[in-house]
Order: sequence, then C-alpha cells, then structure tokens
Amino acid sequence: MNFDITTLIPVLPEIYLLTLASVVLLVDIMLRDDQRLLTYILAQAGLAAGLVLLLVLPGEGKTVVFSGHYVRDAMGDVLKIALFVTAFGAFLYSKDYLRARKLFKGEFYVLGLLALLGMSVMISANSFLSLYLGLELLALSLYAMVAFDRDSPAGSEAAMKYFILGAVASGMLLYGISMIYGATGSLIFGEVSKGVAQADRLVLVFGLVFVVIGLAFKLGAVPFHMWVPDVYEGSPTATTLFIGSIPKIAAFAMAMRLLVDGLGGLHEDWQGMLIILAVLSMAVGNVFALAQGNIKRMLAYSTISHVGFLMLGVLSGTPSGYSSAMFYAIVYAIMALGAFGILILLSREGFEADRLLDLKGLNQRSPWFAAMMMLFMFSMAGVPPTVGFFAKLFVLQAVVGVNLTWLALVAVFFSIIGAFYYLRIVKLMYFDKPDSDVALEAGWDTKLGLSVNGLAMLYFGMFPASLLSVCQVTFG
Amino acid sequence: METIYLAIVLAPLLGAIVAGLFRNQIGRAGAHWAAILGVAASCLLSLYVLKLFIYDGQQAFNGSVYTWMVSDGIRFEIGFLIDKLTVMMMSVVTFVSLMVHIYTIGYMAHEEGYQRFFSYIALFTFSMLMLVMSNNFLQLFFGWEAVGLVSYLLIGFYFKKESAIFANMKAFLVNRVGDFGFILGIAAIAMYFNSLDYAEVFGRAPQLKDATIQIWGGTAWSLMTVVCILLFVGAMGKSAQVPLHVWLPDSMEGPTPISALIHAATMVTAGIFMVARMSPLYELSETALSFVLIIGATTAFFTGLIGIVQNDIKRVVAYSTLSQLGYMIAALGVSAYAAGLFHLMTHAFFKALLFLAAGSVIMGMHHDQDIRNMGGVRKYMPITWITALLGSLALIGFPGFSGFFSKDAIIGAIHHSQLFGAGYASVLVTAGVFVTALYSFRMFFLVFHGEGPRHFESHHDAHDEHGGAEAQEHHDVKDEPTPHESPWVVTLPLILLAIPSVVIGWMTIQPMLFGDWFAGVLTVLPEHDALGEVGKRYHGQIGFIQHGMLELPFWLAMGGLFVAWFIYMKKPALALEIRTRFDWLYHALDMKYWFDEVYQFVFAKGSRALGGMLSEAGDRFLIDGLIVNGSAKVVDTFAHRVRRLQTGYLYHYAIAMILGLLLLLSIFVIA
Amino acid sequence: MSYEKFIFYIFAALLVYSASMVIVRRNPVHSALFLVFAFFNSAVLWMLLEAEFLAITLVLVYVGAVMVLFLFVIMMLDIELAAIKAGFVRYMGVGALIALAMLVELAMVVGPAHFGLDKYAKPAATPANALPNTEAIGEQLYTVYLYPFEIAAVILLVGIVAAIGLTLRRRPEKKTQNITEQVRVKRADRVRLVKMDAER
Amino acid sequence: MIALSDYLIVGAILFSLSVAGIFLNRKNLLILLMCVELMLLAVNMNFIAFSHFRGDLAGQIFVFFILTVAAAEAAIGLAILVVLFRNRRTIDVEELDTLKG
Amino acid sequence: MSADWPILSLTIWLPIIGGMLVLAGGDKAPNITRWLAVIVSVATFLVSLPLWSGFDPATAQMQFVERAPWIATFHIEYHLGVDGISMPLILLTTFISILVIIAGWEVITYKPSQYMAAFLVMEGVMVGVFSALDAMLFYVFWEAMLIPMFLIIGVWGGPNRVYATIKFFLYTFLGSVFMLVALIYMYFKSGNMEILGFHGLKLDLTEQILIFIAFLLAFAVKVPMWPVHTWLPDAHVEAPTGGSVILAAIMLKIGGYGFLRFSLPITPDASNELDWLIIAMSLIAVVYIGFVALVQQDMKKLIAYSSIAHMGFVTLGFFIVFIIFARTDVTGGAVLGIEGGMVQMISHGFISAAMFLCVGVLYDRMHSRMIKDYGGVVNSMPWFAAFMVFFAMSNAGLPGTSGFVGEFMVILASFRADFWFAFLAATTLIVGAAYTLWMVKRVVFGEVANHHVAELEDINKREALVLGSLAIAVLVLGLWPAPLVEVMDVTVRNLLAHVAVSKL
Repeated sequence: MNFDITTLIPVLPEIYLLTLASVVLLVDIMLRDDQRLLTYILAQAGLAAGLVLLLVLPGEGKTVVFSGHYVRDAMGDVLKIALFVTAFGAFLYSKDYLRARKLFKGEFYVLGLLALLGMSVMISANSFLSLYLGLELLALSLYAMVAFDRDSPAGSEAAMKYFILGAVASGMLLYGISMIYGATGSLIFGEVSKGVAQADRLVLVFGLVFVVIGLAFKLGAVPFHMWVPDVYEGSPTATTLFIGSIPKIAAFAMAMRLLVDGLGGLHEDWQGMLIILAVLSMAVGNVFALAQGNIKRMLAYSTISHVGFLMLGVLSGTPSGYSSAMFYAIVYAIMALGAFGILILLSREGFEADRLLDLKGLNQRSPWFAAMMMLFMFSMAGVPPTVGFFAKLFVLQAVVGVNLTWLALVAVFFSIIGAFYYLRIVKLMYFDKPDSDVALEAGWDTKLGLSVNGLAMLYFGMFPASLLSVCQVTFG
Repeated sequence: METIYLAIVLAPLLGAIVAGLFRNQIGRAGAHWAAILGVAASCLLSLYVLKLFIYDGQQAFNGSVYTWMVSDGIRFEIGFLIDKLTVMMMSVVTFVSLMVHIYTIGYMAHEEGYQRFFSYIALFTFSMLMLVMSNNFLQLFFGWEAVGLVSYLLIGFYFKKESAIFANMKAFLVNRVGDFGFILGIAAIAMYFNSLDYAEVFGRAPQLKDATIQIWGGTAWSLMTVVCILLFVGAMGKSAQVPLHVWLPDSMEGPTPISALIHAATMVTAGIFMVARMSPLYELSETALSFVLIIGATTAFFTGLIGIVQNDIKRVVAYSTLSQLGYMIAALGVSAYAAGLFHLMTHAFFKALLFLAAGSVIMGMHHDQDIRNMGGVRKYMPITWITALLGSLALIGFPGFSGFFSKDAIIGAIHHSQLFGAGYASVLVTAGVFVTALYSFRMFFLVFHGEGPRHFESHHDAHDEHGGAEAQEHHDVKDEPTPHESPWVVTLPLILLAIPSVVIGWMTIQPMLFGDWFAGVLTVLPEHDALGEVGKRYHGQIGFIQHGMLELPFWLAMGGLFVAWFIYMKKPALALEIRTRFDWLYHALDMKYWFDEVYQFVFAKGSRALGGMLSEAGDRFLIDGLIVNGSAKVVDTFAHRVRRLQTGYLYHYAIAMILGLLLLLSIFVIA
Repeated sequence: MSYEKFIFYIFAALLVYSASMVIVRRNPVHSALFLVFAFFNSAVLWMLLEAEFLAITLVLVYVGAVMVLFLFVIMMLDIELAAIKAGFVRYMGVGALIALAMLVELAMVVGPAHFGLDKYAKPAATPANALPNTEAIGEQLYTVYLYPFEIAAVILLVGIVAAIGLTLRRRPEKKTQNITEQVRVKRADRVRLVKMDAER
Repeated sequence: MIALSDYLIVGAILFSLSVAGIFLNRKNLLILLMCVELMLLAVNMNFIAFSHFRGDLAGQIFVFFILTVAAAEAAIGLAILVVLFRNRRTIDVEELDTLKG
Repeated sequence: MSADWPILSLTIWLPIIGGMLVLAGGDKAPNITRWLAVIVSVATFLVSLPLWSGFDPATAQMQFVERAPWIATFHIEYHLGVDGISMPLILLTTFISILVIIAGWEVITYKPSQYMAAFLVMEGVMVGVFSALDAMLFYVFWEAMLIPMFLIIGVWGGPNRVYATIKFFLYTFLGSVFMLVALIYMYFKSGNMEILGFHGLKLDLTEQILIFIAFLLAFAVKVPMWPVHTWLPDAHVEAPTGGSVILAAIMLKIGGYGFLRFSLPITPDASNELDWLIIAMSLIAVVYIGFVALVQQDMKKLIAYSSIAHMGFVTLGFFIVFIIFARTDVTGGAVLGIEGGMVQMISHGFISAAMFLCVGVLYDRMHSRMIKDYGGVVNSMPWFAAFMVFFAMSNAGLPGTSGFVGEFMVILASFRADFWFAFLAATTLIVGAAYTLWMVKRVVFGEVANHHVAELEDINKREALVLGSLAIAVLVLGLWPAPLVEVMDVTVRNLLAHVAVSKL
C-alpha cells in the first residue's frame, strides 16, 4: 500500500488540532501560574488560526481517505467551522470564571482541545471504528473536565455518574456495532450500507437498537438522559458551558454518520425509534424543566427538549430534514453558548450563581446583558424574530413534509410548556427587583463576544437563509 | 329651499357648539344669546316654511344631504323629507324650544352650568329637528338616540344629585330597551326592503302585505306585524308607554325647562310622530294597531290615576304627560293618526305651558316642589296663576280650549273603531277624562288657592315626604319670606304659550283633522278610518263644541273638576278619609303599581346577580380557575412530582436506560 | 462431545460463574480477583476462536495492568467493608427479573435461529501458509487502521493528562526545607524595627 | 461443533450480568467500574466470534482498540473515583445523590 | 400597482429602527428620548398616509406590493401588500401609536427609552402583520408582537403584572403554534407560503376543518372570543395605559383580520360547517360578557370585558355570511356583515383606546382603577368628564359616533341570517349602555367622593390633544363612514365571491 502525502490534506483539521493541543500542553508545562494567560491566548489564537485554515482548505464533494475510515465532505466542513467558532466562544466566556476560582490551568484547554479533536473525528468518521474512537476521545476528555474542579464534591459526583453511564452507553453502542458488524461484515459505513440489503434484517434492527441507544445517550434523549441534569449542575460552569453547547454538533454528526451514512437502509426502523425518543424527550425535558430552581439544571432539561426537536429533523429522513436538524444543532450550540455565557458572568466573586433567582433584576443591573439573555431565552423558546424560531420551523416543516403532522402538533404542544420556563427567566430579569445593584463585570472581549452572540440570534432570525443555505448545500 | 332646511337644522347646532365649547370665552350672556339666536333663526325659518306650505302651496321636499354610507347595495343617506307633517312638527318644536330658551334665562339665572344648559337645549333642538325632518330610518334613529342623549345629559344636569344621576341612567337604559326593539325593526325593514328610505319602503310596503317571517320554529308571523311591533317598542320607550314608562316621572330630576321641552312637549312625542310617519306600514297590520291601541289606552288611564296621589308638582304634571301620551298613542292605534298628531300639537303647547308655570311656581317657592307646602300662590303670582289656569283648562278639555278639540276627536275615534281592544280602550280613555280633570285641578287648587303658602309657615316638613326633589337647598327662607312673581323672561313665554293653548285647537282642527293637511302624508285604509266617522258629524268648531258638550267626556271632565274642588277646597279632611278608606288603592297608586320595585329587583339586581355569577362562576372559577390556572397548576404539580423520578441514584439511572433498551427491543425486534 | 466443545463449555461455565461472582461478592478484592479469573477464561475462549494475539493481550494488558490498577485503588481507598452490599438482596428480585428479561430478549436474537451453524458455518481451517494472527493484525494495524491507531494514541494521551490533572496535587501544607534559602537569609528578612509614637 | 450462536450467547450472558451488576450494586462504585469492564468483555467476545466466523480480521482489530480505550477509560475512571473519594470520603453509590431532581 | 417608494417597508422598519435608536439613546436625557420617539411615530404616520391617498378602491388586488426572496430554498418570501381590509388597519396602527407615545410622555419614568422603544418596535411589527402576504412572514410578525407586549405589561404594569403577562404570552403562544403547523401543512400542499396562494388551494373537508380549528385557536385567543378571553381582562388591568391601548385598539384586531385573511378564504367549507360554533361564541361574548362587565369593580377590567363584547360583533359579522348564503329568501347582507365587522374593528380601535386613555388619565392622578375610589370627578375635571362621557356614549354605540356604525351594520346583517342572532346581538344596546353608563355614573357624576377626587387637576394640553384627536376620529367615522366602507368594499366583495365557492 502506497502512502500519498496528499491524502493527509483532508485530515489537516484533525492534525492541526492535535498539534495545537500538544503545543498548548507543552507550553503550559513550562509556564508559571501567573503566566497562564499565555496558554489561553495560545489556545484561542490557535483556534482562530484553525478557523482560517478550515475556511481556506480546499475541498469539493466527498473525499474518503485512510482506507475508508475518514471522510471529508461539506457537512463535515461546516460542522467543524461551527465547532471551532463555538469552542472559541466557550473558551472566551469561561476565562474569567476559571481565573476567579483558581481553575485557570492549562489542562482545561488541553482537554478542551482534545475533546474538540474527538468531535472532529466523530464528524469525519466513516467507520464504526473511527466513530467509536472519536466518541471515546470526546467522552474521556469531558469526564475529566466535569471533575475539573477537584475540590468540588458535586463535580466529582457528576463526573462519576457521567462516567459510569457513559461507559455503559458506549458498551451498548459497541454491542450494537458488533451485531451490525456481524450481520454485514464490515465496519466502513459505505460498505455497511451496501451490506444492509443482504443481511438478516432482524439482527440489523437488533444492533440498531443498541446503536441508537448509544447515540441517544450522547444526545441526551429520554430515557437515556439521566446524566444530563446532574452533569450540567455538578460541573463547574465553564465545563457546563462547554458540554452544554459544542457536543450537540458532534452528536448530530454522529447521528448522521451512523444512521444515514451507515444504516440509511434501516430508515423505517430508526425513524420509529427516534419518534419515541423525540416525543419522550420533548415531554420530559419541558415538564421537568418547569420544576427546576437551578438554572443550570433547568437549561439541562431544556437541552433535552431541544434534542427532541433536533431528532425530529433527523428522523424525517429527507435532505431537508437533515439540513433542518443541522441548522438546529448549530443554532442550538450558539444559543446555549450565549445563555451559559451570561450565566457564567453572573457567578463571580466566589459565589456560584446557578439559582434562577440570581437573575433577578438583571435589567436594572446590566440592561445590555439582560437584553442579550432575553434574546437567548426567546430564541430557545422559539419566538420569532429570533433564530430559534426558524430552527423549530424548519424541523417542523421537515416533519410535516413526511406526513407526520401529528408529531409536529405534539412538538408545538410541548414547546408551549417550554415557553413558560424561558419566560420565567425573562420575567426574573425584567420584572423583578434585583437583590444587588452591582453591574456585571465583563472584559471588553467577553462583552463583545456576548454581544455578537446575542445579535447573531437576531441576525440569523431575520436572515435565516444565510445559514440555512449553508446547511442545505451539504445535503445537496 | 334646501339651504333653508339646512339652516333650520344647523342654526341650533351652531348655537350649541358656540355655547358649549366657548363657554368660558363668551360668558353667560354670550351663551344664551348664541343659543337663542340659533333657535330663533330656526323657529322663524320654520314658521316661514310653514307659511309657504299653508299659503303658497309649497310642495313636499324629499332629498339627500349626503350619503352616509353605501354597503351591500343599501344606500344609507342623511336627508330631509319636508312635508306638512314635518313642517308642523318643526314649527311646534322650534317654537316651544324658543319659549323654553327665553324662559331659561330667568329660571336658570343663578345656576351653575348656565352655558352648559343652553348648549344642551340648543343641541336638543338640533337633534329633534333631525329626527322629524329625516327621510329615512337611519337618520330617524340618529335623531332618536341623539335626543335621548341630550335628555340623559339634562336629566343629570345636577350631576351632584344622586337621584338625578340615577334618573338619567334609568331614563337612558329604559329608552335603550325601546331602541332595542326599534333597531330590530329597522333591521327587519332593511332586510325586506333593502332600503331605509321612507319613500321606497312605503312604496313597496303593500307588496309585502302578506309576507311572513319565521321567528320561532315553523310558525310564520306576519312580517308587517313583527316590523310594526318592533318599531312600536321603540316608541314605547321614547313616548314612555307602559311598561316602559318608568323613566319619565324620574326624569323630573332635570331642571324644569327641560321637563317642559323634552319630557312633555317634544321628545316624548317622537314615538307618536314616528308611528304616524309609519302609517303606511301600520295600516297593513291590524294586530300591531291593536297592540298600539291597548298599550296607549292602558297608559292613558292608569298613569293618570297615579297623578292623583302625587305631591311633587312636577311629578303630577309628568304623570299627566304620561296619560296624555297614552291618549295620543291610543289614537294612533285606531288609525286616527291625525288626531294623535293634533293632540300632540295642542298638548305641546299647553303642557309646556303647565310645566313652565310649575317652574315659575317652583321659583317662587324657592325650589320647594311639594304642593302640600303651597297654597294661595295666586295672590303672589297672578300671571303664573292665570296662565296655569288656561293650561289646566286646555288639559282637561274644557270646551273651546285646544285640548278639548284634540281629546274629543281621539275619544270619538276610539269610540268608532272596530279594532280588537277598541271597547276596552274606549272605556279607559273616557274614564281618563275624569281622572285628568281630577288631578289637574287638585294640583291647581292646592297650589294657587286656599291657605298658604304653607311652605313659608313650616318649611321643615317639606323634606321628609316622598318625591321631595329638593334641588337647591341653599336658600334661606328668612331672607325672602314670601313668594313673588317671576321676571318677564319667565312670564313672557308663559303668555306666549298660553295663547296657542287656548286657540290653536279652534284654528287648526278643520285642516288637520278633517281637511287635507295630512293628505298624502298619512295613510289610512278605509276600513280603519275611525276618524272619518267622527268627521261625518263635524260641522265646524261651534258645532263640534256643542256636540261635545252633550257627550259623556265633557261631563266627566266637569265632574272631575268639581270633585277636585269639593275634596281639596271645600272639605280637605275628606281627602284623608278617602285615602284611609281606600288604603290599598292609595298604596298601589303611591307605589306606582310597584313597577320600579319590580324592575329594580328583576333587571337591575337580577342582571347584576347574573353578571356576578357569570363573572365568578364562569370566568373566574370555571375558565380561569379550573381550565387555565388549573391546567397550569396540574402541569406544575405534575412537574414537581415527576422530578422526583430523577432520584440522583446511579442505579435508577441505569435502570431507566435498561428499561429504555427493553422497550425499544420489545417494540422493534421482538414485536 | 468433541474436545473443542468440552473446552468451550467448561470455560464458558467458568466465565459465567466468575462474572456472577464479580457482581455478588461483598468484598471488592474478591470481585477484582474474580474479574481476573473471568478474563483468563475468556482468553481461553478467544483462543478457541483463533484470536491468539488478543487472548494474550487480554491477559497481559488487563490482568497485568488494568486489574492491578483496580486492586491498587481498592487498597488505597480506605473503604469500610461492613456496610457494603447490605440491601443487595432487597433489590435482587426486581434486578434479576430485569436482567433475565434482557437476557431472554438478547438470546432470542443471538440464538441459533439467526446465528446457528446453518447460517454461519464453521470457517475453513486456516491454511498453513497464512500469516499468523499476530502478524496479520500487525500488518493491518499500521496500514488500514493507521488513522484509528493514531486516535487511540491520543486517547491514551487524554488518559494520562486527565489522570494526572485530576489526581496530582501540590500539597501546600507539605513542609520541606530549602537549604539555599535558609543559608542566604539576612537580618532584614527576619527582624524589622518599627518606630512608634509613645502611647498617650 | 461450536456454533457462532454459542459464543454470542455467552456474550449475551456476560452482557446481562454486567448490566445486572450495575443496577444491583448499590454500595461500591468500584464494582460498577468492574461491571463496565465485564460489559466490554462481552462485546469483545461478540467481535471476536464474528471475526472468526466471518473470516475477517476487522473485528479483532476493533477489539484491540476497545482494549486500548478500556485501559485509558479505566485510568480516568479510577482517577475520578479517587477525586470523589477525597471529596466525599466514600464511594457508596447510595450516597451519590446530592445531584437530583 | 407598484409604488415607487417601498411605503410598506418604510412603515414597518422606520419605527423599528427608530425604536432601536431610542433604545440606544438610553435614559440619560429622557426628554430627548421622548421627542425622538414622537418624531419617529409621527414620521411613520406620515409615511403611511400615502397608503390611503394612493389606494385604488376599485380593485381587490393587492396594492403597494413589495416582493423579495427571503428564504429562497423554502420559497418563503418577503412579500408585502395591502388591500381594502388591511390598509385601514395599518393606518389605525400608525395613528394610535402616536397617541400612545404621547400618552406615555411624563407618566413613564422608569426606563422611558425602553418603554418608547418597545412601542415603536411593536408598531412596526403590527404593521408587518397587517401587510404580510407571505404566511411565514405573517407568522414571524405575529409572534414577534408578543415580545414587546410581554415586556410592556411585565415591566411597566401593575402589581399582578407577572401573572397577567405570562398568561397573555402563553395564551397567545398556545393559540398560534397550532396555526404554525397548519401553515406548514399548507406549505406542503401548495409549495410556497403565499397567503393568496393558499386561498386557491384545494383542500378536502377534513383538512379544512383541522386547519380551521388551528386558525381558530390562534385568532380566537387574539380576538379574544369566549371562552378563551380570560387573558384579556388580566392583561388590560395590569398593563400600563399605553399597553392597554395598543392591546385593545390594535392587537385584538389582528385576530379579526386573521379570520378574514386566513380562515374564511382558505377554509370556506370548514367555516361553513363550523360557523354555528363561531356564531355561538360571538353571541355568548356579546351577552355573557356584557353581564360580566356589569359587575366589574375595576374600570380597566370593565372596559376590557366591553372590548370582548364588542369584538363579538366582529366575529359575528364575519361568520353569519354562510347562513345568509344558505337562505334563499334573502338577498345581500353578507357584505354588510363583513364590512360591519371591519368598521367595528376600526371604530373599536378608537373607542377602546380612548376609554383606556381616560382611565389612564385618572390612574395617573389617583393610582387607582377601582370604581369605588372615584365619584364626582366631573366637579374637579369638567373637560375630562366631557370626554369620558362622550367616549362612554360611543362605547355604548350611540349613533353619530363610530361605535354605532359597526354594531348597526352587524345587527342589520345578522337579522338576515336569523332573527335571534340579531335579537341577542342587539341586547348589547341595553347591556352595553348599562355597564358603561353605570360606570360613568359612579365615576364621573355624583358628589365629590373624597378629598383625592377634589384635588384632581383637569387634563392638560397633552392629554387634551390625545383625547381630542380620538374624539374627532370617533365623530368623523360616526358621521361619515362612507369613505372607510368605500375602500374596503371591493375587497370584501371579492372575498365573499371567493368564500361562496366551495373548495370541495
């Protein structure tokens, strides 16, 4: 087998990320604590440069390299760009938080970048093997990040739960993969999808159930969601920010690679499964979120409900459904990033602002941030003219398009319940009196980042076509 | 001509606007001049038009001023129909109005809101003119409601007085009940004629003579009956017919001039005018005519009875008005439209006169309105006395006075009618003559004759009795110990009104009742023409008087007069005795047959109770409490309950996953 | 019963036994040791499946490294054994039922109906000239599976970074002497003369 | 002969046992970690069996990677366990319930 | 016809951008903020005037059409245009908005820039609702309306504002999401989001009924119709004066507009099938709500309930058309019903605005809305009392004021459908007058109730300007509704011609 160096070109993003992570790791080791900012700058500069790299990297159509384990296509490119952007934002928002509570360590960035690499691998995976490895790379990094505040009992508890359940879920995923491998005789998606036609249908569906469970766990779909609220609540907010936003993109990619690229032939079956999971997710997510007093936990349940919506797009099984789900995933990542970004600003000066009540009277303390938070909340609730509405709209459109109108009705019904708890946040910020008059402190960089982030909700709400067309191009 | 008509209407409006909006700039004098000039112009022009119609053979005018709206092929116009009926009404309205305007200068001289008052009455004149000059149902309704509005404002003129603002609301609401029927009637006309124009509707009415309308189930009702009765409900409200009469006595809370103008002479007669105007429709439904007749006769007699026991001078006149309106309505019921209108006209003069005279007395009595506190006023207020006497005689139908002609014509017509209910009506209206004379002269004697005035002897008693609408109590009795004659601005209108009260009947009975004055305006089918029967025996005024003096009504009137004199002048103790003997009757009359109480209980309290129930049980409890907040609460409680499923225990989380796995396996693999 | 079958059933039975012991024993050390035993047994089964390399690796890596790590942690953490496993029995019924239900559902699919010999015949014996298992794996690993291999390396790196990051602490309370500093000390570092106003 | 199904059933038994272990065990987190290893063993058994009966090496190679990952996973899992123990002085599963609701 | 200037876009975006400017201006110089807001609103009104002057009443076609791709892949367009139904409503919006801005002048001291901005943004969005010809654009504007209103009630509202505003939001949201699904469904049927395209869309009866119900949920909540009306009294009571005004004057009209733009033409057969339901709900609104209004202790609540009753006329007018069609013995009447409903909407826009502003004037002085706290206001505030009585009378449907016109037309039309419809509808003459006048009696007339009332100051010039301009509008519309009816006539006829044809 000849090795051609040009086959590495599509893999450049991953190579770059790995290099960046390693450089950050090495540089960090040599820095004193008071020079730690350099690590941060390095990581951020690296991400920015990586973004440029992604944008200029040539690529047309679909390229499969590494004996079929790696695929580069338009969907991957777009998702990776989203990945880099959101990661940049996550690092940006969490900087001050980490510094304030002596967690400002290089490991955070190294683990973050490695998680990013894991996601990148998932996005570009073209075989069960590389998907599994990417998944594990991501998961392991996240476990560590959840427990990153070593002195936090909640953090370690959350990490432990996440770890155990995650391991069980990947065990199930593997069991499913083994079945599909047994039925089709291959690990490469392209060949699997060819093999699906001849293989024993029952065995395939059997494997599919396990695979879907692995996927559902990663997405946080009911009933495989139990880790989500605990992890969101227990983690340091910086990690919650990271986990709460970026991995949704990777999870979407995982769904696409597994279900569409690999098991597209079983669409009828996984559609049914996803319908069950989606309905359960929307129901449980929205209802449980109502009863929460902890905002991180509330957002966790809200995530679950959003995952339900995202799955609606996937399960429709049409290109427009996929692109709507992709739109949803990207939009959700940006939304969640912003929401947690505001939250992270609140928790400063040695106290963790994670109760809903901590948002009281934000409009009087910092009207601008309150306005941004409001945008995020309305976007999550799916109220026009924010982009969250269009995310929901496109998904619903996809669902109705495959004659599942009843599902769309169920979805909108639960989104009404959902609207309530988002409104409650707006209510707290705008209608209640603050407990303190102290304005939120934020550096210019955070402020700028959040502003751009918030206004993006509005911009993409008014011009959703700009983002949508990108998503649509990837599915022809 | 159109310009003149427009000027007739707009002059009072202009006066009203000037007096109302610029009240602070122009002052009191400015306000009354503005209003009076406006109304005077209107009056003079009306009289000029009248002259044209009488002497110059002026033709009826029917034209549009502007198109209010066109929708669905129906043109809604604002326009004038000036025919002899209209002209008669215009002249009466503007003349009485002018008199009242002048009178007001004196009557309201010391009142607050002087300019406001002038603005209102000028506005009223405008509205009333719009009503009578209309050539279509829409504008009729406009005027109808506009006079109601001004009436509302004027009854509540003393807006600090609880009784006044209650009375004005009551008046408006009771009128609204009438309007409710009225608008449905208009809707029916619009539906079947596709037009609201009088000419068109009347023109096509005969074609729809036998048309039916289904209201309840399969029963077919005669369209004309339904339309006419619905319209008449409106007239019942405006002309205060039983059972919608309850507002009129209370409306006496307003200043006396408006009682004269609105609640005696003009507005309350709008119903009569309307029915007469609609004669081409009413003629097509005997049922409706009977209905009208019975209502009218009932009102005429029974409200008159109440008048006997009233002690408030204005209320006595008010009940008298009710009774007289009943006469007019009854006349309409027997298709004697001309007689009704004739009585309308004569009544306008003498009743306005009586009210203004009463007002004059009230002024003299320093706003004490209780007749028991009066007496012997004659010597202090001679002009008022003589004019009141003339008015009273006209009212009871003393031969030769205007009321005699009109009332006798009505009674005669009813007597000759073959309509269902005519017998009943005949008895009542005839008996009513006695009642009329009784209450009129009871009041007259108590006020002007005998000892007194008692008010100035023991004015303290005045306030505890019923009906004591003590308008202004700021006067100090000791400063002015005796009544005094009113100034010339008050007496002049009295005199000017007394003249027509006496002579107008004599002058106009020929053309109006038996001539061709109303030819082409009123429609009377031959088989209904009761008035024609009366006319057969008409041979000039003298003959009419002679004939009248041989009839029962005349003797009844005289009897009433005599009884009044006997009881209240000769043997005052007898009054008390009769009252105690017929206590149940007295009580029933004193309580006005309990109409107010029943209405208060059923409608006012009842609707509030119903509203309260709907609000509490329906909106708050059922919809808001159970459904809206209830579902929110259920979701919330549910959420708080189920969140406990997230126990925090790893093994439960694991079980959830396993159960999920088993579920999916069962559904998709095993099944 | 053939020789192979005999081996299979013996070791399969042992495997299941030891696996059950892992979850029922009260003492984690016992569990760990049973787990080791289970690995041995499955290594034997893997041998039967001609996966020599993996069988050996399992023993070397798992038994040699991972399980030792487990035992090390067990020893390191000071756990009270008394309370452990109390209440286990209480949930045994439900737990066993769910596990059994699951096993039944799994077995319905993986049983002979779908994977019997009629469906998957015994593969032909490996030709003598074929690459040995280990060599074959090695060859594939560095060519076809190069990319996963690299990723696996990164995963190990994450393992290292995470483990160190989570558990390595510089204890601030730990007291050590710095000889150089002690020698270099000057008077000014230790004593400071302060002038104060006399107390009034 | 030993059929593929025999191996798969062994795998299924192992899998079920490990799952049972995870939710039956309420006291010791370490056992949970071991159950996870057991589960991976079951999966590996499947892969190797398939690999053998299909005559395809990919399954074996997958197992190789699973083993690698499992090792890293175990390292991190134990590290978290240690952190948890330091914070809470316990590894009792039943006491791991501060995050809930 | 296509205008040279994108007038509709200007009318939409001018206030929104202006609102952003106001917001950016902050609260450091409140007077500049206020003036800026007034200038923006007046400018918007001026910009919207050509819609009237340039309107061609002879055609039912959309006018001032603007069209540009928006989300091209889904064939969703930025498509604006007006016809005789929407144009008057747009002018109403721009007109009332000026008054609202002026009315909030010195009353709002807490964050005036946010307040003014919210109203300006809402103005633009509401104009957007009325002018959108793309269903999705419509929906976006429709929902976007909720945000500023949510804040207006919640931030500047009364003591129970949180409950009220969340109830308002969720109620409306509940109604509208189902409409969204219906729109999407139709999108797949027709391939785009053109509202006018939906009109011609073939749908079978089941589809129509389901779509109709989805629309009904959305519009009935907005109108609001009994029994989904309970958000309105709460929202009105708690909202600041300006919020109540906008809510009553314009937002409620959007529900009625929706019936005309969506329900009737898109699902004519379902409307035909279910018209009894709407008629029943409308009549219940008129009668039931009238009685409920009678016993209210809170002026705003009373007016809110009266709004519901008045809007009952609107829906009644719209849905009697099928019964009229079905009657063979009746000619015409359907146009009258729909035009009556439309006139009623416009008129109610003025009157309810005026009534709420009147209550606002009192509230600003006394900080109470309870009727029992007042009495004899006329003694200290004669001019105000004059306005109040005038508007109360128009609220009671006095001829000569605009309140009469719509009710009259609807009663005439409903008589053609069924005597009892007209009968029940006409009870509003009595009940409506009863609750309005009783309130006036207790608030305006009588002896001065307490020293607070005695110390009241009469309305100032600003308030007089606001109330006066509304009074003029009410009078003009009442005395000469012809121009208003004229602009909508052709459109309504066209609509009815379309509705009369079954889609089955």
